[in-house]
Amino acid sequence: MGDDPFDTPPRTPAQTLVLQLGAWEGPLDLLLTLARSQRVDLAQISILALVDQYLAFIRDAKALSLEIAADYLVMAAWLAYLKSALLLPPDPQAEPDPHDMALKLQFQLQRLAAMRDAGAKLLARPQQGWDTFVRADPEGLMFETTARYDTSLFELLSVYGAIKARNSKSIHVVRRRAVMALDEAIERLERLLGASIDWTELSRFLPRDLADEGYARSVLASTFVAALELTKLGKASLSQGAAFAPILVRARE
Amino acid sequence: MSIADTMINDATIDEARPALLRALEAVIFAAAAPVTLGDIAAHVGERGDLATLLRELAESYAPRGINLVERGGRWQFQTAPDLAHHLRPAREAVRKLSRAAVETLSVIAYHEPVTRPEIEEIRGVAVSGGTIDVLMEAGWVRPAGRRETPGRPLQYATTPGFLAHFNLSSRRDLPGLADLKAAGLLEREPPRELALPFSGENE
Amino acid sequence: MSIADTMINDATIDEARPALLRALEAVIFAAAAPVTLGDIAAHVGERGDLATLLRELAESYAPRGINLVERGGRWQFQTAPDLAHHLRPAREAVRKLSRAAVETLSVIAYHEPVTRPEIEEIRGVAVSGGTIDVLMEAGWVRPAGRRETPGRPLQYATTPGFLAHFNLSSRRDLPGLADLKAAGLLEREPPRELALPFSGENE
Repeated sequence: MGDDPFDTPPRTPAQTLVLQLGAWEGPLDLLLTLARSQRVDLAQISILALVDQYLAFIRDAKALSLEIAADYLVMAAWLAYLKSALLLPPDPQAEPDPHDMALKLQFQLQRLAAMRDAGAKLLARPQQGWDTFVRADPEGLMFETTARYDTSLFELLSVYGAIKARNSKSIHVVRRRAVMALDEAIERLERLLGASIDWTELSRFLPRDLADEGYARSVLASTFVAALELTKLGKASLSQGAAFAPILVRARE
Repeated sequence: MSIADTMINDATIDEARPALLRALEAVIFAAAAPVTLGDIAAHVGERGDLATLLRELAESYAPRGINLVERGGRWQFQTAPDLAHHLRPAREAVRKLSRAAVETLSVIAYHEPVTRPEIEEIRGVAVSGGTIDVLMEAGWVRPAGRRETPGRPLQYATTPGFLAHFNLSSRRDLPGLADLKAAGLLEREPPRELALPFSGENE
Repeated sequence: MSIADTMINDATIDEARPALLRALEAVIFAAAAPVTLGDIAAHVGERGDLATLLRELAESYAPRGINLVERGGRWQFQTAPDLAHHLRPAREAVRKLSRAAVETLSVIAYHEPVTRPEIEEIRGVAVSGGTIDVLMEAGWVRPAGRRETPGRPLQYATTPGFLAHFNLSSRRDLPGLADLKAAGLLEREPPRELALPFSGENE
């Protein structure tokens, strides 16, 4: 199985790096490892010694002509600068203060170490699903929601009042339907007029004794308009002696 | 097994009893389904009289909110039956009736027993089935037999719950039309729907 | 509320205590997920000092094989950790978290809410894609709003599921949290009084 050429992953430059530097997760990790080789208590390490250790490590790696990732080289350059700044006579103008920079580096190393330690302790704790177990299939909690309707008597009554009001309006609509439609009036007037060529008062063609005053007015209006229509159609002639005088109508040949 | 072995075993079991009871609890609790004695033994080992221990455990849980019970040879934890109301408590949600529902309710109250076509006739609009359902759910309206006319339509009437909710001692307490008019309730709300001509068709 | 009322209430609660404890047990047992005090109150009613009762109940379960535990303000029953050997499936590969994931998780847990650049600064390397996703998929890490600084970077924090998984009652139970805080290691900048690191340079 191991002979299968397809099992062998292709070699890449990145892998060359893995061989040497892959044990570390970046320059800070490498620095932390070097610092720990110095002392267990990171608060007591010598930054200058640490810088020397790091630079020596990078130099050796270069001697092996391995490719070194850029971030490791950047860190090397920065540490070389820090070392020279720390060795120079203190310059109060120096910004940032190299001692602060060293302090910060130490802080970062301590913090990273603390987080590593915390991660290990976390994993050492009893874990759910491995050390502790919860119910596999709980029923679950639910609520039976029941609706309670809230309506006031006022609302009930005013709504009923509104329905009644609406209905009384609709009765009014019914009365308006008790009209003589124009078509009906034309047909009626034409029939009553027949072939009469005598002038006759239009009012004489109105039905008598209409109890419903509204209907009577409707008939009057419709009959008048019907007379106009018939005249327009050339079936009748209209005549009125003066304003408000009786309107006369007769059939036309 | 010799008698001596048994005795030694018993002694060991007595010492291990609390630990075994704890293991039983945990195994039954964590199991995906009710477990048989065999299932339990597979987890805690063939130690002691599991059946007796289980009964003992069940007894110790009896007064609690969680009970250990046997159902057809399988053991499981379950909540005490008398606490079901805590697990699915009824929660009231106050809801407003729709305008259509209030209208329908008022028509039923004033005209009961009344059929659906009659309600529609009075309201002048169609009444959806859902509207009457809501009123029945509210406990204010009930079916009140069928009218002995062609089609035998179902009639509706109000319930005692309706009277109670609206603080009425009887339907006679509902104000009459004259009262409504005097109270200004007849013109209080403009009708929302248009006064369609068909509303009068049945009069 | 008058003193008399309080006394009456207290008496009622005392009488109702056993029933209330049973209800608490049943509700937590039946819940599909760890429940908050609010969830519990919604089911058993706002009666008495639920927090105190829960602690009491937890104590009564402590010696048992099933324990009542609080995880991030949520309560649940679970098996006692020392009984794991009875319960573990015989063959189940535990999914190993990568070192980067464990480290990222602890950085988030101890520094939350924390932005991705901050995580990278602490770890000294870029957070590779897949690290935070894995933690979110596990249900241990959640986005926790944006920081109101230029660029409004997204912050991350842990979830109640994280606390539950690692059997932590609250973030205060994170191992070594107090020491780290006292040492100033959870600050963003080194404390000024930190011992000078290059004390050995002149030796």
